[in-house]
Amino acid sequence: MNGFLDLAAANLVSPVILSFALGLAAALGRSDLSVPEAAAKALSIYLLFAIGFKGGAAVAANGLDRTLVLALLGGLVLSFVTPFVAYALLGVLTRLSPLDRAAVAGHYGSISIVTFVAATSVLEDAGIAAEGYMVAVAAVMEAPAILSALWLVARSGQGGRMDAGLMREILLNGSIVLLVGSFVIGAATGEDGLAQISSFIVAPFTGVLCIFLLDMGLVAGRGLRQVRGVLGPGAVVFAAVMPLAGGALGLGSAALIGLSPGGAALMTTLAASASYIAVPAAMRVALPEANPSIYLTLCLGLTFPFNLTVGIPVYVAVSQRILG
Amino acid sequence: MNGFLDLAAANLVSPVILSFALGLAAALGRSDLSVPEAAAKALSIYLLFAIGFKGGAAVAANGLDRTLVLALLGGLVLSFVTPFVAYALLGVLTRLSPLDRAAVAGHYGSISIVTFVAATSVLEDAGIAAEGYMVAVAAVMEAPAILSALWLVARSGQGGRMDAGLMREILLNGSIVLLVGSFVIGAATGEDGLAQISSFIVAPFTGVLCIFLLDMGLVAGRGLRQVRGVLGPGAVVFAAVMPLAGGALGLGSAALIGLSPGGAALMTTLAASASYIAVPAAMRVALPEANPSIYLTLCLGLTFPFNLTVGIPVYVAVSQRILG
Amino acid sequence: MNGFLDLAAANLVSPVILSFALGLAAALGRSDLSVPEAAAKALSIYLLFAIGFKGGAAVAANGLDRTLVLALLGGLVLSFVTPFVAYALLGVLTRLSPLDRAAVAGHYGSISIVTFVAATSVLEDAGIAAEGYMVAVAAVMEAPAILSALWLVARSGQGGRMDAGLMREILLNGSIVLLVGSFVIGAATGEDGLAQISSFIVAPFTGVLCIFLLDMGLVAGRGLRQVRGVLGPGAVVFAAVMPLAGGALGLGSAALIGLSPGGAALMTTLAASASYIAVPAAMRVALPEANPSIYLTLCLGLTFPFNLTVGIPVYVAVSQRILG
Amino acid sequence: MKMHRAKRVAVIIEAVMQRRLTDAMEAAGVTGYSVMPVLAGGGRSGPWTREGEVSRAGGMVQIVCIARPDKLDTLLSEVFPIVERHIGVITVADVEVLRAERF
Amino acid sequence: MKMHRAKRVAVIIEAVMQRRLTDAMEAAGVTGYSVMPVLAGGGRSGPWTREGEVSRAGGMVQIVCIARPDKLDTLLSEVFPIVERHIGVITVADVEVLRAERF
Amino acid sequence: MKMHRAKRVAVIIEAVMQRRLTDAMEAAGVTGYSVMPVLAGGGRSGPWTREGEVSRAGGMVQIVCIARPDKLDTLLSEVFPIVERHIGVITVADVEVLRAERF
Ligand SMILES: Nc1ncnc2c1ncn2[C@@H]1O[C@H](COP(=O)(O)O)[C@@H](O)[C@H]1O
Ligand SMILES: Nc1ncnc2c1ncn2[C@@H]1O[C@H](COP(=O)(O)O)[C@@H](O)[C@H]1O
Ligand SMILES: Nc1ncnc2c1ncn2[C@@H]1O[C@H](COP(=O)(O)O)[C@@H](O)[C@H]1O
Ligand code: NA
Ligand code: NA
Ligand code: NA
Repeated sequence: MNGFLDLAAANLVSPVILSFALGLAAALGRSDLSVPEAAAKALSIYLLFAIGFKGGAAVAANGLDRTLVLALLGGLVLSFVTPFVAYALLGVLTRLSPLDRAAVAGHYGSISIVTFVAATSVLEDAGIAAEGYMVAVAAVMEAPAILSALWLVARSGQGGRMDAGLMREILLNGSIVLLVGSFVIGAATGEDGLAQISSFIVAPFTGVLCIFLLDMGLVAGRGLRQVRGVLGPGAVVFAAVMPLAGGALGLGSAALIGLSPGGAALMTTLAASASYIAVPAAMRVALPEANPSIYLTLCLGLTFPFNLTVGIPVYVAVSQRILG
Repeated sequence: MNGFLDLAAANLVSPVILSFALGLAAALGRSDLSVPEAAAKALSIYLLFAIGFKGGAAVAANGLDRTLVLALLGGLVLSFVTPFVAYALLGVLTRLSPLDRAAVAGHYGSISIVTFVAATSVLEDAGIAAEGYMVAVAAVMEAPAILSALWLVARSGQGGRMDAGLMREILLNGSIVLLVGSFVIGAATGEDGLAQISSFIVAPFTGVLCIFLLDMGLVAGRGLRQVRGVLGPGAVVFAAVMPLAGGALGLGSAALIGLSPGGAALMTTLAASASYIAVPAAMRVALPEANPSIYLTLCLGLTFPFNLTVGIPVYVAVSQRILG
Repeated sequence: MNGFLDLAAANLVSPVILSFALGLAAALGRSDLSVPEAAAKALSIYLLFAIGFKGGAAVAANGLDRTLVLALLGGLVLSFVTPFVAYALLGVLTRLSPLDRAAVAGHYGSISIVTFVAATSVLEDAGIAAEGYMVAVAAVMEAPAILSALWLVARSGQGGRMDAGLMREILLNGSIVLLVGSFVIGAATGEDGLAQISSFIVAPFTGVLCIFLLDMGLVAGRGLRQVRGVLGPGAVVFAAVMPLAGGALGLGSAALIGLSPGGAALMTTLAASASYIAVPAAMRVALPEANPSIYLTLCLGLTFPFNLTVGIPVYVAVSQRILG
Repeated sequence: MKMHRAKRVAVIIEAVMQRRLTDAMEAAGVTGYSVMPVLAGGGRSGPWTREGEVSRAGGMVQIVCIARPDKLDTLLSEVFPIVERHIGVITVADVEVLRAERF
Repeated sequence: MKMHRAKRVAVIIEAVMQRRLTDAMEAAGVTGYSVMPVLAGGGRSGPWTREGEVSRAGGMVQIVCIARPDKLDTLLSEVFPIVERHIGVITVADVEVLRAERF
Repeated sequence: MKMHRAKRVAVIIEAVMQRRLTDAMEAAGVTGYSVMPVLAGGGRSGPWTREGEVSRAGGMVQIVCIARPDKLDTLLSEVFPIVERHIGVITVADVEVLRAERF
């Protein structure tokens, strides 16, 4: 318990989390502070490239764990399965239409890479090691949940749009390609490669993350200003309960697979997090009738801050306790 | 005197100043060199975040000086008072309308954060310490001058627009929020926080400043190409005399407050500098009939380069001489 | 030979080249991965500033080699002459119109600064020294080839547009001004200046180059997707033969001038490379009837990747062998 | 396809006035508006460009509103007082729209 | 100068649908189209802005196509099914063009 | 509100020609013009996009000029020679403006 409180406290007063809080506060106070769209996209390219590369270089350094294939498979299954849990939970807690429930469910099956990155920072600061290939697991978990969501919609009688074009868009969306690509580059160039670019992707990483989270705070705060019109209390409860449910599934899988405590914390975080970059874009194409305000506010306005502040320390502490 | 010449020489051949000169020359020569707007905004976010954070971390490290409150108050008063000096001086030196004089006066009461940052660099290179909270003083000085300008306009019989909305816009404008916010984050996370992100906000700082000043040079040079049509000789004289007058007020206040020589140099610089980011935007809303070419050319085209090249070394040397 | 294979292998599995390959693959696979235009421009400003500054600082450190003037003159002549070789070769290998041949020829006489930067990295990794002023030679080589191209067009009876305005645009285009300007700043501030900003322009350089090459790969891949409609097999052969021909001229000049093996490798690379930033813009103004798809696809889609992967190791190895 | 007559009101105005203008449009009861960037321009007060600018002052945006013809007068009388004291250009054009019920 | 009548079709639509819409326009046989950015907007589903956004969801673009009047019907019938299920506004205006042979 | 007839001339042209075109407009005596970005497009010479581009070649901008109807001919005859040899589209539309004295 002490370990958890220390972790939680250290996390809450870290520059990273406070930068997010600053963005949130600025947006809620209606300051005109804003990060240009091009800069926000550039920051996200940096983060994806850096995290992918470091994961690959770690794999090159430590060799391939025999659990790698299991972890990838586990991630795949989690991403497929979690939407069903979310869909059922939404049925209990809210009065959303089946279509909106399915759309939201797809987001929670998929992952938020920034939440993953934040968890990685927390582990590093606490000196807890984790499998480098977890970033590949993250990439694998992005897309399958979308298919589950569309299946849920089809079952409920409404047809979503899904064709070969959309399928390719989903599988080859920029963040998956960049994450996997830089992972492969990191694995191929190994320690030598890392040495060449570590003063770009390692040293300033946490600082860049602060600015990115400042921006996420601004965007999340803007969404939250409209929350009252959009979400009922049940949905708000869902935004905090669902990560715990998803996290529990993630932790269970991690234990079965045999991940290290650090790796398990990351798997838990991935399962607990909800997408707000790749999945919303796919949903606008596939399910245009679903209300985007609902899933964006839930994922980015509520679950993302929840995970960042409360969730990650819990996932790390519990993983340590159970598997440590 | 020697000290001053050394400082001035070191300042003039620093990469930072030469980058500004390069931008100026490129714009005056009508090169198509340009920095994208999104990149310029991203750079300014970086600089504000870095300077705020470092100020806060310094306060956390050194404890709160008992002069902090006095310095904040002093900044407030300076920002309120300086516009009256500027307004009177403009009345003597130029034939500008009362409206344009008031608008210009508001800019000189407020501050230029980049000038402040450049002064900080000069102090650092010269190994002169300064109070970390001076960045909070900078934040406090941004807005009050706008109110003085509006009061001057009202007195001269023309009505500016000022309502609750504009007041909130001014007080919560992006640069104030970011500066104060990152100052608080730096103060809250202290040396630990700084250690986490110093290879982002400390190590590359001077280099980033070079690129930003390159851009400022380009923008200033563009403005200067139109100076002949806009400003008479009296206004040009004002652009060099007013910073000295403002700086004298700043230095006097610093002496009264009891700041260190480094802190006094910064206070002098703040009082001597003129806003060209936050105040122009507020003036366009509040005083749309005032001619923006006048205040932009004065502040960015003339006073900014003056302070950067001649002003800062003078302010540092004189502060050292008088208070050192 | 061994030296070459080692170099080539080290080059091919470097993060820099693999990032380019990732971009290329993503574009060819029609992923939506993209770098915002503003970010791409900001990266190119960074690279030009850094490479120029470092070159200037090197000159300040090592003193002016007596070969400097010869090298600048050599670059000038190469840039003027190479278009004629390219024009003749295109006449043999393709059925392009004289206008298109002249336009393409202008690109190959000029230079690609990113190719130059990549060659610099390879030299650094291999521990081979080179003259710092080669970056000034690069700047000198940008523009003359455009005049040769226009002369070729005029000779073939079609009139290009060339007036004082365009001439100034070409000579003062952003990349020349930034390269020369930062070279001068580096030379003026020397080791002191470099020390102030080296954690911005030296340490993260290779990492930034990776992201820039990712973007170049994306842009090149987009162009390549249209190659079949635009270029015949003769043009494709040209894209690989011309750099070797240009490179041979460059190497010969370097030997005559008496450059070090490293400097000779850079001179060879410059002569072998083809412009795809400055020259296309000038050609659109001067020769609007020439087909831009042809020269962009040749320079960026084919010759650039050729030089990056095969060319540079060859140029370095051959320069070492002949002059080492 | 069945088309309906509508008005396209386009206001080029200083960026700092954007929110005030869209508030006025909403007050006039329009169903929507879109904001487009303006990169550069020239007029009686000389040329300008957004390149390298950090301040919001000195840039302009274009705000486009498609409205039913009968709403035009209300719209203009809400919008005009805001544009009046500021740099800006208002144009109104006839257009046809699908799905008239949306406007 | 000799001018010719043409139609200016402007579609404001979600950015994620851009490629599908321009594909449909090409299928309708237009000679070209241009895509312009939209920074922000407001409508029945509330206000939005691109500021600080990373995701392509939630932004809009404007796609403008100048077409010969006799191509308008084909164009609209190709384009409408795509806009129908999505957030978006289609307007058609009369314009005059030089060089009619280009459209 | 009192409206006046005017012409909206919109030229989509290669970005490298921007200054030459606005110079020509000024030479024709217009009171102002605005430059808007174009992100992407397609035409007889294939599709293009600004994404990731560093070079100014290969992008386009839209230049919009609101002018009094009687200035149209001068304007077009100044502008046409510049557009003629280049990729570009000129459209002219009827609009109404407030504050006619400004044009
Ligand atoms: N006739 C016009 N057509 C298009 N845009 C204009 C026109 N007049 C003014 N503008 C825009 O409004 C800005 C300010 O105009 P002005 O107040 O005349 O300096 C210009 O820089 C242009 O961006
Ligand atoms: N009447 C309108 N005029 C201009 N743009 C509109 C209009 N209605 C909607 N839009 C644009 O379409 C978006 C979505 O509209 P809506 O579906 O009504 O929320 C808005 O945010 C605007 O960007
Ligand atoms: N009919 C059109 N409507 C709108 N934009 C067009 C049209 N034709 C051409 N364009 C624009 O002009 C560019 C060049 O056209 P083109 O010369 O036909 O390849 C295209 O990529 C579009 O951006
Ligand atoms: Na998840
Ligand atoms: Na001041
Ligand atoms: Na060359």
